[in-house]
Amino acid sequence: MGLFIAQLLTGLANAATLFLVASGLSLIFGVTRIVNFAHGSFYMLGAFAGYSLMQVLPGAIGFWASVLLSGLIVGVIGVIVEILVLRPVYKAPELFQLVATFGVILVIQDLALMIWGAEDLLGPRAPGLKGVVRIMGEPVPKYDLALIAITPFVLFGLWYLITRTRVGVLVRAATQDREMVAALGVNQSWLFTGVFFLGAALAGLGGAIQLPKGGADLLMDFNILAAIFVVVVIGGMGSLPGAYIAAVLISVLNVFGVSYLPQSTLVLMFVVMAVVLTIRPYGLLGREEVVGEHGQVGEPERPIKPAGTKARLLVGALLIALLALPAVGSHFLVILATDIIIFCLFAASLHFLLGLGGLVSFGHAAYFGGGAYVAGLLVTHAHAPMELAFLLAPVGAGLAAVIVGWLCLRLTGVYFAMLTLALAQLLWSLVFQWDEFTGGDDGLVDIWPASWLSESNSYFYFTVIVGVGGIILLRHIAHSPFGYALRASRDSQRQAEATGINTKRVQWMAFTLAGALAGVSGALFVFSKGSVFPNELEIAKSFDALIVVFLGGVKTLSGGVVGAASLELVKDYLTRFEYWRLTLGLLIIVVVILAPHGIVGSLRKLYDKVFGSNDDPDSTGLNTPGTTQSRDMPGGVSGGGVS
Amino acid sequence: MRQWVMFVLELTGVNSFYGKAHILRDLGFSIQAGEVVSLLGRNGAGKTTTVKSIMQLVSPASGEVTFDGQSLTHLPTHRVAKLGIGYVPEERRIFTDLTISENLEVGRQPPRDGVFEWTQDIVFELFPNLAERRNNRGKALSGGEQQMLSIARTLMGNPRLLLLDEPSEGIAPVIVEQMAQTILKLKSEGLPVLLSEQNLHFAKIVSDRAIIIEGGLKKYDGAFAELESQPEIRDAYLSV
Amino acid sequence: MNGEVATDISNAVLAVQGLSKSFGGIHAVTDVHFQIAKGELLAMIGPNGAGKTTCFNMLMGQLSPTNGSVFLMGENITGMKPRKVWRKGVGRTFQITGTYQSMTVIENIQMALISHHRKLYSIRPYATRLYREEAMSLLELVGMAEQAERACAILAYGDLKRLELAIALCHQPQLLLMDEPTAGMAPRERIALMQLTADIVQEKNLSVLFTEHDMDVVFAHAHRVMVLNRGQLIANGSVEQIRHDATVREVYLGGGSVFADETVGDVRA
Amino acid sequence: MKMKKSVVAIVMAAVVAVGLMGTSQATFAADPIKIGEINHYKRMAAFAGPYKNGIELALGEINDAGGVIGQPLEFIYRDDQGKPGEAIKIAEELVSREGVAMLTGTILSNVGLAISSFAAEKKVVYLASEPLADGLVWEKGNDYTFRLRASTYMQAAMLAEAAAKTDAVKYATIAPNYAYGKDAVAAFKKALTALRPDVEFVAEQWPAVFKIDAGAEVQALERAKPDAIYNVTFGGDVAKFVREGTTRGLFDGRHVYGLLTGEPEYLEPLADEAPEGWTVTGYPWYDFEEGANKVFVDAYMAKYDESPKIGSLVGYMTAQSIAAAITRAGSTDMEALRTAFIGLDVDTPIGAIQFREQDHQSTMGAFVGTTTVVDGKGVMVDWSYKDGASYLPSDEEVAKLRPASN
Repeated sequence: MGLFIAQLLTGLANAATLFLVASGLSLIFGVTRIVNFAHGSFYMLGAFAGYSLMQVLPGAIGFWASVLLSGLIVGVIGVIVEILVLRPVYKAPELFQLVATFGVILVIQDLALMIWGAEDLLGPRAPGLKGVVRIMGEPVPKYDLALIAITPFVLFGLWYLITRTRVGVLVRAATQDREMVAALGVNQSWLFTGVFFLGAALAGLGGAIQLPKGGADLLMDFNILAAIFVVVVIGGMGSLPGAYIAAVLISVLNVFGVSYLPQSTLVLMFVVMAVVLTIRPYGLLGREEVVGEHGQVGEPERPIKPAGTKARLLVGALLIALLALPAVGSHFLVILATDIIIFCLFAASLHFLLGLGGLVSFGHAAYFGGGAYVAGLLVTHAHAPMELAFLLAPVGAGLAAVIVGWLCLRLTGVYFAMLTLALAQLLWSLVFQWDEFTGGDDGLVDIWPASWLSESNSYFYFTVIVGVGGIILLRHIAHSPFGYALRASRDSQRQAEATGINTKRVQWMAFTLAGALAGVSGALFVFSKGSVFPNELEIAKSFDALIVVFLGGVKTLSGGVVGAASLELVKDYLTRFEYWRLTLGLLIIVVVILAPHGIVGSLRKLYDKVFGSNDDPDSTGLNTPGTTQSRDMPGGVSGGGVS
Repeated sequence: MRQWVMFVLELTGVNSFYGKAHILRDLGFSIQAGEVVSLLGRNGAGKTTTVKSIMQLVSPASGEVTFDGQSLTHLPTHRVAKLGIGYVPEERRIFTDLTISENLEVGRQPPRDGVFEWTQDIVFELFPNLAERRNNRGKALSGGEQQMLSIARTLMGNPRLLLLDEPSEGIAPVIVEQMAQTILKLKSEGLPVLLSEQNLHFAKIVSDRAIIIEGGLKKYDGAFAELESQPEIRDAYLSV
Repeated sequence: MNGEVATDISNAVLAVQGLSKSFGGIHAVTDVHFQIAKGELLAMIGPNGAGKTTCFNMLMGQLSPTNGSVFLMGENITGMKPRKVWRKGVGRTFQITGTYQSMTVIENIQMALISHHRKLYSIRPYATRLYREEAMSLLELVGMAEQAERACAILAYGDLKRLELAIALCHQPQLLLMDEPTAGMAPRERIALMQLTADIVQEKNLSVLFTEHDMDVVFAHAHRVMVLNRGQLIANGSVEQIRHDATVREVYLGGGSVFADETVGDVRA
Repeated sequence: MKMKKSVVAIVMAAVVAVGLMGTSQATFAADPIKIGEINHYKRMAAFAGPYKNGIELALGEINDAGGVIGQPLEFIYRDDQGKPGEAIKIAEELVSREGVAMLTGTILSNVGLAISSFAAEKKVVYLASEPLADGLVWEKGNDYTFRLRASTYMQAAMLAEAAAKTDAVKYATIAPNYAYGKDAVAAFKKALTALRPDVEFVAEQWPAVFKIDAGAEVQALERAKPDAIYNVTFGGDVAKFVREGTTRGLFDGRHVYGLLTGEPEYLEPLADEAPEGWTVTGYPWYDFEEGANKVFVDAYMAKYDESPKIGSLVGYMTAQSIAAAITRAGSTDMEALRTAFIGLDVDTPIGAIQFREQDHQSTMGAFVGTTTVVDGKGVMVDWSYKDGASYLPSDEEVAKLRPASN
């Protein structure tokens, strides 16, 4: 019994940090609709700032002052990020901002390395709270009790702010319809900035307050990211009490998991999430989201046309250039081109889902890595020949996509995105920890191609045929009745259903197809590298694909491919430099600001500007109600809200 | 009792675009104190764009909008609202997750010199059926009630001028009649109103003057009564 | 309840019996009965929140009724999914247009035709070459042939409404459900759209059920009018009967000052 | 608004440009022998930095002495972001574009395994400097891969030897839940039960790497009431574990064995909270009073004005080993180089080591000692150097573990 209570208390204490950071994320998402990938970075900065302050400020007062100051400092950093990076892109298509926040992650990683160095910093202990209290004979650290006591006050304070004050009313109103709030005389941009300050400050506070239980290191940002996404989704997006309950639930279950299922670490959290979302798709306290066309808000995509003669010639010329590469280019250029084509196919498969289907998957790496692992496992355990493994890889990845798609497509918008992320993480943690079968972190090695492909040049040709073939296949499908049905389901699910289209089935099939093709790219990958490791299933890999699709241009068919090729080339160049993450991060932010329609989209706009376009300039279509989706969802996409 | 100091809204040579589409072409008119003016025209004629151009929700490419002598052009929308221009959008756009009281709170602005100061109680007097549901969420309201709430919310900002964009759209005739009474009441107390409308019957009841636009160009600006004597204009642009 | 004779359901294009829907404890629609005959233009009017949209959604399958049944040509379609109802021969237009913004005008029609011809899962390019002639003739029907290749996103509002009408006609429906077809339109456009609808109804011998707030439109075009208030059918009769019904005037029409005070017969001529 | 946007963009572009300029590469002497060094310079900067310093120290000495076979030796350092796939790509580039003589590097075992597989496929010599996975030279060993550092098995066996001398019977283990942790626990169990068949393992805790829930882990270990604890956690995890364990009294009256815990990389961040009385493997650079070890430490501190880590020593020995192999081969011919590594003897700060013929594992050993806190810093005392050769399985066993080399 004593142990039970002690474990419960440990769980509650662990929930404190998780809640602080997650509530900030939830708040920012609720109001600005921005999925702030950089939230983990704010948390990390809070820890580093707190550490430095605690070196200077002595005693108990100094300690707590440092915690508060860290929150303040990180809040101010959040404000700077909001003003410099996000404000210029608020008008960009929905979710484009998340690319900018990814740039922020890279910048902060390198800045933190420059300022605080590479070594892990062990957090100072809280003065006056170093010891333990015996509760029913079990030792409970005093600091744990302090954390348990503080959190409800923070929760209450936030709840009061949001539900009982004028600022809170304005924030909630802005969550729903920013423009209307402005039209009623409220300076909503400062309201946003304020919310960003508060959200970032909470993350910073979370970072500082965990110092006595941990420390500050450069891996903190990504380490907490999945956990806080899970908390926010389980609690219900935008719900603060929900975030608290979810943080407690996850933390307490985790503590018991550690004792009774010691190998369950990592997996448990995602299993809890899957269970909760199966029963309550919008989280414990979340409300059903108004169906919004994510990724497609703003200017609608232009009608697509079969490629013209010029475009065909251009693609043909590119293909010939590719095929001639081994003859004229260096060996390394061939290797680089192989990598780029593989990544392009991966990005194109996500683009198919995201651009044409409006289905934003945050966990697309699951199928890339999935395909690679299916092939790798077949070779390793069944000694399958390369050809068979290669054929079965997309089948395996497609099967995974069938299951994940079925679970996720019951949700829409950001809930859909978050659930794809969580399920991808579940797959990752399985692969990572089930090492008897998957090799765990040591991965699967010696997965080399069959002898007829073992030469880099022949493998390159193989990659060109399969990779470019896959991309062309996706393009053809985009022009097929099925591709049209997919776009119709995205443009107006209501109309599509009312004209006999089973939109869920269409989306499910698209999800499966995209998964299978990602699996093909994964298979190409594994045989080109000869090995596969769990990091090919990681969040960062999924983010890579997301970023290139957005950077390339969601609303253009070639966006994914162009984005992927550009980023791979830039990365190949930049990674030779010491602070390449800083540079790449800034580069991403610059592109996001200057080309809010993605590279292809913005180039096309520029082209139109210079050479004119076919659109009827006298059209008055946009002047009227109902022509845009805005009446469906005033002020962009609504959902959850802050409560 | 309620009193409004005299303000004048003036548009001169306004050109507005939506993307590449040229919506308003050299549009100019003014609204005097105490006047209710109807802005009439076909769908797509530019009525909503006119209202949005005043609010700076659409930024005019050229021309000027002034209010009480101050230029509104390129001001942020919230500053326009702060100057005392109350905007009721055509989609009503109430905050459905907030209660009626909270909706009104969002609209509340500090008192303004020489302008009647609205409070929730006074607003509820004007719209009694909102009063009884003040703690209900906006999503529970019917379309007519939402329209009322949208107007009430704007009044909470103590406006010096009211912009109503198609308030009768999609509302039962009996409610439209009630709304006409409300507008007439506000008018009798001196609040100037610019009303963008498709419903001629309704516009005729509440307004003195009509401005007709077509393809973003002003085609008529004069008393409603005189419109009757100019059937060619009425039939060409309004056609009832 | 009204003058309608409760005939055999199989004779009516649409027969609705005892339709009810409650959300939580709130009765949105209570015990509604009506029928639509072939070639009939039936208007459903009533204050906001009277249950018109709920009714519509139950007919089309977006909502399943708490009680009651819906028969289409004698077949019970209660609770069928929208896409099944559509395949049975019901077309629908929306109050807020639901066109495919990323496609051209003609592709919007082709999409519906692809669905009608059950080619949805074909992955052979190019969709845009399928059923072009059929689509073109529909566009001609609604007078939009010249705009066939324009992007749907830049259409004027009235044209969008016409496009939606053409989409709804793709599968040669028996019945058309139109939810506030003229909402947001100027008076002249309203008349034109309803005139177009009336002509098509006559030519194809269709039946139409529509909701509408513009009494000018209702009184000019409806063959018969139903009035819904607080979820209940309070009147069902000819235009003249409805116009002078005291209850309807009280709950809905009011003093009649905001619509034309007599039926404008000549508009339809 | 438009203007503001572009101003922000221009400022950022300028910063980008400056960032690129500031990092442009220096020029090198003509005709050096190039070695491709792949590591996780960003992801594991705290480990990779001292390691690189160690290499540079050795290179300075080698080149000052005239290089190898008459040519200067040069390392090309590349960051793989900790991703095996990226490491393979870089390996390809180093071999094909830079024309490196051989490959070396990596800390993480998985990246090491990936490069090792690549090395066998493309017939390039790879010296795995730091990765510890046993599989690297055994189950997944190949002709082209050699490993310098004492493997997980060797170090675990050293601790097991110490543990076997106590009367503790009930053991609990805590290790990160991935391949390295599992290897380390399995090796310890195997070695210890071989010496003491009577011990039993009463609890196994598997925290996720770098995501330890220390309070819960301590409670779970306490629940099992073990006589002794074997710890494999490292980095930030071990710091959190030590702090929670000390606070909650987990270590009171128990033997604790910590794999790598005595390495400066892990001990230094703990400062005065370093655990006391743990038996650990590590690197007591502060205690050397004479000999090659002392010379190395002094040279290192003179050059970098900071104390060496175990990584510094490994880096130094890596460069030494490669120089020795090239000298022995007399050329940079790949096959000659590979043959030169087999049975290669290298003289290093910690004594002579040999790259064994049977499994390509070097006989580099480890320092085993007891932790304590001196002047607010964690240090090892009562340490001794254990020669790696004594902690490897018998040749027959190795032959069984290592599949027939291709």
